[in-house]
Amino acid sequence: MNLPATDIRTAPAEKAPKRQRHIAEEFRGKFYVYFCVLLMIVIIFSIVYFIASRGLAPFIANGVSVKEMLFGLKWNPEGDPAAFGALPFLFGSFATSLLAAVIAAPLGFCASVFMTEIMPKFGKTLLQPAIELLAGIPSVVYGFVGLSVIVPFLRDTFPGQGIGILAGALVLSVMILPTITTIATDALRSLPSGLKEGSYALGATRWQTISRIILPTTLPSLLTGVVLGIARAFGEALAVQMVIGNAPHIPHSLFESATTLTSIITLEMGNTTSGSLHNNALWSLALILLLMTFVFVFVVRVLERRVKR
Amino acid sequence: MRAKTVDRIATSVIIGVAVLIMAVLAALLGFLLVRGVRHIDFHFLTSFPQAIKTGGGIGPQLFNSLFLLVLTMIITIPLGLGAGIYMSEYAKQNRLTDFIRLVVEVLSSFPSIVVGLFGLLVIVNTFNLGYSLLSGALALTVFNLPMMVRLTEQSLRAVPREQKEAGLALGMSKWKTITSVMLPVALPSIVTGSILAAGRVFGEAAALLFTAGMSSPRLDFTDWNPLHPTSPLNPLRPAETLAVHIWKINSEGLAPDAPEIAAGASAVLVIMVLLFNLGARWFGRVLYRKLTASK
Amino acid sequence: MSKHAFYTKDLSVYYGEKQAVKKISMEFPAREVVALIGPSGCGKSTFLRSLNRMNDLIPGARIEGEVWIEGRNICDPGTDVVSLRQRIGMVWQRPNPFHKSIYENVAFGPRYHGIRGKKALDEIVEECLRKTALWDEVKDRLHQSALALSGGQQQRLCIARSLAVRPSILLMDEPASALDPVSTSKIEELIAELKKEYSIVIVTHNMQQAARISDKTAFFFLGDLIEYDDTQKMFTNPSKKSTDDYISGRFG
Amino acid sequence: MGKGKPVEMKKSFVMLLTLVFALALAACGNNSSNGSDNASSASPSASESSSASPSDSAGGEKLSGNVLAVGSTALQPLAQAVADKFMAEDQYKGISVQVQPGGSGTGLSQVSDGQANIGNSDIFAEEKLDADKAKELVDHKVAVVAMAAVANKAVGVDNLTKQQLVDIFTGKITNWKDVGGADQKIVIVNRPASSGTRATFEKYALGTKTEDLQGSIQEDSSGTVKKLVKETPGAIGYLALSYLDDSITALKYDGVEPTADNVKTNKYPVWAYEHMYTKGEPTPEVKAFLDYILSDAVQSGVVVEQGFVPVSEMQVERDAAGNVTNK
Repeated sequence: MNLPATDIRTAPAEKAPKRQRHIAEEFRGKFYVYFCVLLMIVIIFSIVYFIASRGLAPFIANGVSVKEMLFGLKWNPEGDPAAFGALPFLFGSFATSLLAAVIAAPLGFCASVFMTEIMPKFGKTLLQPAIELLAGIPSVVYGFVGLSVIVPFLRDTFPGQGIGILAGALVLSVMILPTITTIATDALRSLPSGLKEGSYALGATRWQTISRIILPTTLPSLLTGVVLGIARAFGEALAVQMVIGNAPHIPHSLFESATTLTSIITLEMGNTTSGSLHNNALWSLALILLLMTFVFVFVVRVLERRVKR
Repeated sequence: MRAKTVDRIATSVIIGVAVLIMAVLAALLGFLLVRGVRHIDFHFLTSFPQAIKTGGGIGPQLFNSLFLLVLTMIITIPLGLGAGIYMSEYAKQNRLTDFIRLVVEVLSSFPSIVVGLFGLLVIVNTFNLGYSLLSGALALTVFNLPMMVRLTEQSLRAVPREQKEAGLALGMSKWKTITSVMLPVALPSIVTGSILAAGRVFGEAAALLFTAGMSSPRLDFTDWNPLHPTSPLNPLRPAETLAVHIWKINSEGLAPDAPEIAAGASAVLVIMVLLFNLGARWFGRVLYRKLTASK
Repeated sequence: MSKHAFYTKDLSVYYGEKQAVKKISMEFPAREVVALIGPSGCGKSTFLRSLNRMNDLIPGARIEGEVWIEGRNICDPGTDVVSLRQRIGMVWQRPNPFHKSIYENVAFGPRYHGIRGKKALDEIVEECLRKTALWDEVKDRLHQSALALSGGQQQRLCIARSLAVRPSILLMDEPASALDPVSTSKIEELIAELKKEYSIVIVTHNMQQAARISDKTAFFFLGDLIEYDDTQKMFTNPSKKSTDDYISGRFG
Repeated sequence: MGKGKPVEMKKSFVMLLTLVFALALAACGNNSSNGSDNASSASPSASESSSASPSDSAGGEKLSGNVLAVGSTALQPLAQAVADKFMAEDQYKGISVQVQPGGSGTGLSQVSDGQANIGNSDIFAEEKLDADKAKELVDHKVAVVAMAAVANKAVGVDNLTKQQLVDIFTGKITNWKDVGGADQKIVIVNRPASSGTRATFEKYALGTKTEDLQGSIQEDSSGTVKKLVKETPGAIGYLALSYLDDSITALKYDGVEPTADNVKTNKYPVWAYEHMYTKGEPTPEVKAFLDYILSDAVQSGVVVEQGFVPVSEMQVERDAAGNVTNK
């Protein structure tokens, strides 16, 4: 019988160059993907390097103490004597982002429970796209709406000028709602259905099932979403700057002007000359932001490890 | 009995929250669109902005936003695909891979302002690209890249293993199998995801303030030579995008109709994002159908 | 042609610490069908997949021993696995056509291996589709998506696809288990036809199928090759008790 | 396979190393070429400007090249408007002027580092830059901007003395009734401490530096300040004259109205120059632009339209230290 293996590609001589070809092809492909990955690593290292090179200058060259930067209450880099207390900004950043998470987290959980347990069809076709749309709205638009709607509303409803931590937190809570909801929904969807059915089979109500079975098992994932939300809120700049007031002090109430790390950077970066101490102090704040990113990523990792277990 | 009452209350609270979220979104969209849409007409979308007179448009800004998006995607997609392919197909289970995964994660959670400052320091000043579209696109690449990498990785991982094995079993190199067999399968979800990511690029402002700049040269829309400084296609010219323009006229607008322009521009931006969202879903579906089902 | 298409020598496969296939030596006669049977997890699929080193893809998998095909030991680190795989076709449990047109599914492989020219490709496509009895069913819609075909048609297309790169060996991993009875019988007819040209190794859970289509049968249990003999003997008079127990349905 | 793995790993490692090396090389190459770029032309986007005719512009030849002006957000609209007009003029067709906002500080550092041809600034370079860097820069005063204290319409006050302003901005007076207005808490809408506008206001209106008070608002942009003053009961802030309109009350300063005429005579002292700095003497195309902006047509045209006061009409002159001399 005529073996088909030899009727078209006959000569073994032909095989040699072909083999070269697929090896070369593979090598080119590998080279390319390694290049892409390496580029990412180069990017991240250069970001850390360049920001640190500016941000560390005040501590190294100008003798500003780290302690003052982290715990000082007074920010007056061009004053005499200059003061570099960034605690009010740290406070503002933490306060707004945590408060935003406190507002958004329960809403996000409820929305995801609604989408997975109560009305999955309606949730999937309407609520989920709606929430994803919230994520797509640009932050300047949020700032614009915050300044035009939330600030006047707060001003009329509560004592104070309307701007402040609460205004910032409200704007941010809408912005981070999608992050929290999406991750929570994914976690709830990926639950083995046997778990739920077992609970229902024992005669538990839906709420009992949700509160005793579903929420505890998905808690680490839910927290991951919250932490990612906080991270996003922490780094948001323009929307917050428009509604928070930007006074470099720790406010006495939620309705008093305050500042975040990001808003002080956007506010002052353009007004300072590069290389000046004031400018470098702002880079130090950027460095703090950068380090906080690492902290958030670390926390998320710890939480994810718990999910896997 | 009591458990049932609690259940009923909890259920209504949850439904209430869902309704609340829908209401917030509706109010938000309503507010933006009602205030903005009546300012949108052909003239508004195509004419140049006016510094102190009424009747300015957002033509160049709209063009800049779209062009910047295209530039960013041109840079991001090949790099993101490459790194995503590495993560899903070439990465071995070792510390290096863990480290790269960490890099992607950190890179994706950098605040946009930090990336903008980095862009100012390195791309604008050190590499001397100036405030330009290219600088802006490079800065946006920094955000978009990790998104693209994850997207590619997840989409490729979702490709059934048999597809890959089928390619390999035909005696193809791994690279060929990935690019010709697996990528087409993963394409619909990659496309959908990257259009959604593109919507986010469209609205980014903080990073662009420091990299793409806050003004445009007087563009000459009859000159399409990318080397001319006033040509719309010149990637080395400064460019104010729509999102940056909203920020600028909100803060510094001198024109008497600045609030209307801001409202109109916000509405345009939101409509664009909406289009991106719907477009992504639609396109992904069409692509999927085209690649799988019969015609 | 030698008597044996290929053979293994002391072939072991490990997943991490676990030894899934234990030092198996087997000879596969040319142009005959060998069925691998055994309970789930007995290592028969793993064994099959190591014959074209498809297990390389699974993280943590490791091969020891030798597999000799066409005078080469494919477990040798210097082996060009990619070229090797072209000589060995493979068919999976679930039909897995490429997300391309019917024509492209078949033409993709030969084109990659250097066959240009529409005419040559057209010929190969027709030839392969005819061999798998698919030609008459699809000749009018060659350029439509392969995913629109029925499951059984898809599986036959997958066989056609692997034939197109001119292998001498076909590995089949439960090729009919996901199909309806009619499609299954078509695949079985096809196998009977194909063994005139190819050496076929098939993993199956279906005893009757093994009895119907194979010339020789190997019984695997817990990673060991318990018995390997002519199918007729295996099913009528096995020499090992556990083989008898399994075939007669007493366990597994 | 067991033996195959280390080989593969080694290969990929070598590949990584090669890549690192290649990238490092590329980076070095880039740096050196950038350096030469800097030397040959002042502006990054002006790579073509080095080909501009060097000094024979007097011969009537057409100038060409790029001019990049970066800096003050307050000056940006004016500079942009003038640039648009400038480029529309026939004899300057070949010159492309780009104006970027970014803040006075950015403008000064970019012109000082040679990234921009012109640094726009609200304040004297001496106030921001190191003395030796400032010395290299040449000042071109292109306009005068005056600032007025503004208040929410409902406060019932339209005049404040210097002392009252100081007391308000240092937090000694916290209610409008103490300066003769309604019983309404004062809300300060200030500029950030680094702002040029604030520096001017403090220097010439208050005569003293102030610190940010608890509860005060800091906004960098005039639009936001105006919006907040307009909407917040009891708010006080300050704006350039161009932003004034009926929605807010412009406060008289010691009884003097903030008008262009009062600024020209220095009767109303809260004003400052808008500067365009160049590093050393300007190149011909930059000079053409600066001359254009100082021409009568522009000074009495766009400059006035945008609410600035023409430099030429100032009857006094003021130096960086604030000493005023009559012209």
